[in-house]
Amino acid sequence: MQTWWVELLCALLIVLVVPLIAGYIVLVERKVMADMQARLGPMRVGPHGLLQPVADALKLLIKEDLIPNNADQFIFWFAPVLSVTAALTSMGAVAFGPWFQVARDINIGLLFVVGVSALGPFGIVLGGWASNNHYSIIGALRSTAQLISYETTAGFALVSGFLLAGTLNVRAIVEHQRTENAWYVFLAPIGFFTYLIASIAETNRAPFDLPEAESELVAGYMTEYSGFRWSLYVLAEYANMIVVASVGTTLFLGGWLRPFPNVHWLGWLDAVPTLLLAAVGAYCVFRAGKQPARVQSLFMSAVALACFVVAAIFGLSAPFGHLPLQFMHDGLYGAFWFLLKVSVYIYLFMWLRFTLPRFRFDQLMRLGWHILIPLAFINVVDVAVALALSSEFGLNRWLAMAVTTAATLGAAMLLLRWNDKYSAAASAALLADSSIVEDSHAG
Amino acid sequence: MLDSAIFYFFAGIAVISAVLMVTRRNAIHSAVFLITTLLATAGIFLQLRAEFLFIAQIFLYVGGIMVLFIFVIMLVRLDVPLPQIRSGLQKWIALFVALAVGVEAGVVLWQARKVPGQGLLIPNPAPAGKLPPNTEELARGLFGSYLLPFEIASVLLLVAMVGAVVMAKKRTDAP
Amino acid sequence: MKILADTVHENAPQKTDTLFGSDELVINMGPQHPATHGVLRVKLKLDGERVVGSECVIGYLHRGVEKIAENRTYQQFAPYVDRMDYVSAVSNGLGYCEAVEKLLVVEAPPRARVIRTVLTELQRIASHLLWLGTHALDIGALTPLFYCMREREEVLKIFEKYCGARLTTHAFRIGGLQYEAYDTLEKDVERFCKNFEGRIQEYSDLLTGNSIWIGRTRNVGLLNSADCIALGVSGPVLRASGVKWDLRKAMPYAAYDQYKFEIPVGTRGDTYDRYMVRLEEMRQSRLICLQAIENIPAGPIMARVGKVLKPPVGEVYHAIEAPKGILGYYIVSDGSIQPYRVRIRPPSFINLQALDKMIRGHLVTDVVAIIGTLDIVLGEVDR
Amino acid sequence: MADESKAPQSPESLRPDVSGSSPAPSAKGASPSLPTRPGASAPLQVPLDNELSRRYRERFGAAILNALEDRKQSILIVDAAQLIEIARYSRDEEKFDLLEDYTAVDWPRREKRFDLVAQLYSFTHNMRVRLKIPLRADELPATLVPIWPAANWLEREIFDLFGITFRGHPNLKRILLPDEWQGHPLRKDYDILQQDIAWVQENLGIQSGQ
Repeated sequence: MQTWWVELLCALLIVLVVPLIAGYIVLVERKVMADMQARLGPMRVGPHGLLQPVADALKLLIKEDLIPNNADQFIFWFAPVLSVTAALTSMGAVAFGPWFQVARDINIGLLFVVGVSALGPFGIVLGGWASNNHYSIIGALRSTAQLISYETTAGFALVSGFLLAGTLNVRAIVEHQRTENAWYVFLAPIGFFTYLIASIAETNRAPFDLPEAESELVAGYMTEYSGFRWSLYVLAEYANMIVVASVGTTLFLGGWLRPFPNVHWLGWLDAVPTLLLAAVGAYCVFRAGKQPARVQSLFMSAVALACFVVAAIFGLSAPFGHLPLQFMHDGLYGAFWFLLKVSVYIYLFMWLRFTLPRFRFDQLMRLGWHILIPLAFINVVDVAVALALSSEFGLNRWLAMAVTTAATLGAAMLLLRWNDKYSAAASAALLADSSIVEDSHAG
Repeated sequence: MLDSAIFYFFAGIAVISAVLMVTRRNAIHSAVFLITTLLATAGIFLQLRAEFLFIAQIFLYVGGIMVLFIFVIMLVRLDVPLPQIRSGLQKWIALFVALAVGVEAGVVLWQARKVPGQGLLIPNPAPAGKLPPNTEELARGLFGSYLLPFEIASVLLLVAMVGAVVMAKKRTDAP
Repeated sequence: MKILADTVHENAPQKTDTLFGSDELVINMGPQHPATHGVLRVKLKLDGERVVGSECVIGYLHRGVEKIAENRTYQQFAPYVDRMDYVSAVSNGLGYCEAVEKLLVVEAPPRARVIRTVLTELQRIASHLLWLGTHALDIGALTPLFYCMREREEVLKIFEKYCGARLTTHAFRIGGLQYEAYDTLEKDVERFCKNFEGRIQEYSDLLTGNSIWIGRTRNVGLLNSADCIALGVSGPVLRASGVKWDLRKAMPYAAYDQYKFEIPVGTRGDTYDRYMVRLEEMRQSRLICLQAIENIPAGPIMARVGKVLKPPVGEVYHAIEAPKGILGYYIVSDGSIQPYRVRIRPPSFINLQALDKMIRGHLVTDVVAIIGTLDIVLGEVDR
Repeated sequence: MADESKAPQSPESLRPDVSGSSPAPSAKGASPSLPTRPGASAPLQVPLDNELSRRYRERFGAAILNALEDRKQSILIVDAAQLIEIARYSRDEEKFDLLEDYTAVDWPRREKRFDLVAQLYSFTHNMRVRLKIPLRADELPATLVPIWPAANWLEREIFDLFGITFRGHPNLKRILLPDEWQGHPLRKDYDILQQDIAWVQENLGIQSGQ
């Protein structure tokens, strides 16, 4: 009898937990941004602002829900819903740990994730169109153009990963990386690099956040949205970020594999989860004493307790490696490593956002079409050639990879130089230099 | 039991949104309903374990063609219902065609009734059995035995794309 | 792309000649727009994303300062001057006080002149810091804003200790200074200048070599030196186009002739050069401050001007190098205690006139960067 | 609110020998002669006679109505008719390539009511000169935009605040005040009080509290 209720339970878990996680990612982002900008970030709600997401969610729920007057009511409601469903359903095929996957062993695996998240641009376009205001329409058109051009890059970067894995099934990919005992990021570095950039552009994150660039288009397609509708869009963006990060982790960073899974003398790495959580718990206890208000110290000690409990679970499941708990052992440890890698990936998103200025739209398009897509093509060829070399001629796989990666880098250099020449000519033509002295009237 | 429930759920959505699509006055609304129909059919594919078809449907139809539809509707602003050119004849032609199609459908259904085992009104849902993982089969077929037609088709698409670019370029450069 | 026009039904079915017919679209930027640094409204004529023409609508902050001047005594008018370019109130005050001193044919004592120079250079640093923070924010870099504000806070603290106010300081008086330098002024300025060198390095690490920053600013808002002079543009915008001209060197005032400092000059006159020029100007101002506080001459801080100022009949034009450009005062005296006419040459107003020339052919996102690089303050544009 | 503004004083600026055009300076409370101040040695306004003024006089003759030096700043008082030629000459031959400022001063008592004041600066000589152009109230000066494009907005401001219309200006309309504004504020006879009462009446429909 199919245990369909397990999948249903997992799906329900995702729909409930992801908004919470998205809220806390927002908090972490604000804290990291504050830290990079020599300030503190949210400190008021809960100790060190830990309850800030709850406050944000509450505010968004009770905020007035404005609908612009001659907006298209139906589409105005439908667009954010479409965005969120696309983001959450594409999480279905993501495997957070060896046994936690909603669509268990779906044979197209990662393609399901990428395919369903292709619905994202619809939510944005329709949202921009329905709010019937200049800025949001321009923002919507821009973001769709951006998403479409970077989906191709991301697609081809993934193809190079799939070539290495030979299958689309998530579990098989990770298993293959274990038997290979090499993460694909080392085998196809350019693939990972292009995927990284494309994933940033695909989730509209800075430095590609043109559509809702505050300075010119006010808030892009989200201008007319307020209250809960607006939070749906933000939830979709952060869910997309998690999806994109998990696809990258599964395919290139070895999913739920412990770093160096087969190296025995690095066995102590297994203990890292317990130690890390215990350390966090200890730190919370230490801070609890220092909290000004009683309720804050209570909350802080509650957080510490939670950390210790989870650390205990990890600790307990390790020694009894045999059957009944083995299943839980793999699941928990796998989930831990997977989530660690995803959070490092997301930290990189945040890091870029606070240090880099924003691309201009034509630069973004030029980067996408003139550099990244050709690079992704060449990379697919490069991986294919390497595979052919290593399987047909028995060349050592690593050597083959190294040679072809070098070739791709050479091609990338050529591309960059050609693009600079092209863009310099384009911008020169852009500014027909009419000196002021002749045409006397100005402005 | 669950399978037919899911099947009827998706089929219902597909039919309803198809009808809605045709009857909407606003082009964007009908585009959205077209998307829902396509998604519903994709759901049916998935229910039949034809995963690759499910993803192809979503990627190509919804992700590709429908985005094009929406762009064209938004840029050329077909969404504003243009006052149709009224002509008396149009109503009659429509009526006649509707009748013809109705009759033809009736005849087909009547024939089908006689075939044994085909309960007309409640056709049993498609077999939900395990299809072999069809991505590999599809790939082998596509790149194995039918490689040549596949390549020709891709060249055709390339030509079409280049043509579109040239036309667009020519138009924007025109003074 | 032709966007939803309200009056579609009358002229429907209108002839759309091409599928992507590019009709001109007029977009309104401002007056309350995050990137217009105040209440500036720019009507942009767009062809698709490209700017075809523009028209600035200003006057939202017009308070009629010049009319008020005709009903105030010379001393009463001094605080109004701070409210014009409220970002660099100290240099406005310096310009006005020196203009009236010229009218009175009176010279401020050396000690007053040196302290005035130190405070004006600190104000220049503070004004450039605010410019850099908001300019980088417009182009998308979130972090420099907070670094700049941290340094600007230090400068405002020094102003607060000296004259009690941070923004509209009214720090100087006609004839010299009202307040004696507080005892730790030299130490504060020295401490600020000491760690400011490292801080400027922090900004340039973040931006100068950043390829996206260069991509967004190189060849954006080009204005060559001929256009600059023709349009009367002055200050860092003029120097970035290659004209080596700074009023502090050409016609020294206050105590600038006593100190050695360089005038940074750009080559192409694009946004990147203006960024480099202003960054270098901050370094030079820091050097001036260091040289000045080495020995602030002793002596009186106020020239012998009576309580009631009745300048002899006549007129005078005195201009100083404010952070935004040449800030000039043309004062006509009719011998009474109230000026007959006070005309203020506003650098932001005249620099803003070059905006239309600079943004033609650019994209909307560049318009924001170009308004930022002009470093205009609407209080001064509208007066 | 400022104390009731005195009747706008309009003592006529002492102009020793403006040729024929200005009526006798009206008597003014303070003694017309310069108040002697300790240390004020030389009188401040002296006729200017250096090679700059000579070149201008020899080139334009009567059009140069007067040449003065006030507080060591050279002033040329010029006839409005020849404004364009003098301006072009200043920019091309005399190298005054920067129009630093262009404004006006209102002398209601004088027959030539307005004084257009242009501050010119020369980069090459690092020198300033001030052109003053007396205008009658109804006289329309030619625009300086073809010579110095900087004059575009400056002339619009003069038109906005003084009401002087410039012939040939490409886009002469109000720049600081709203387009439908009545009157020109910087004129001496522009009564702020009356304007305030009218505006409050019209827009807020209440009695202005002045």
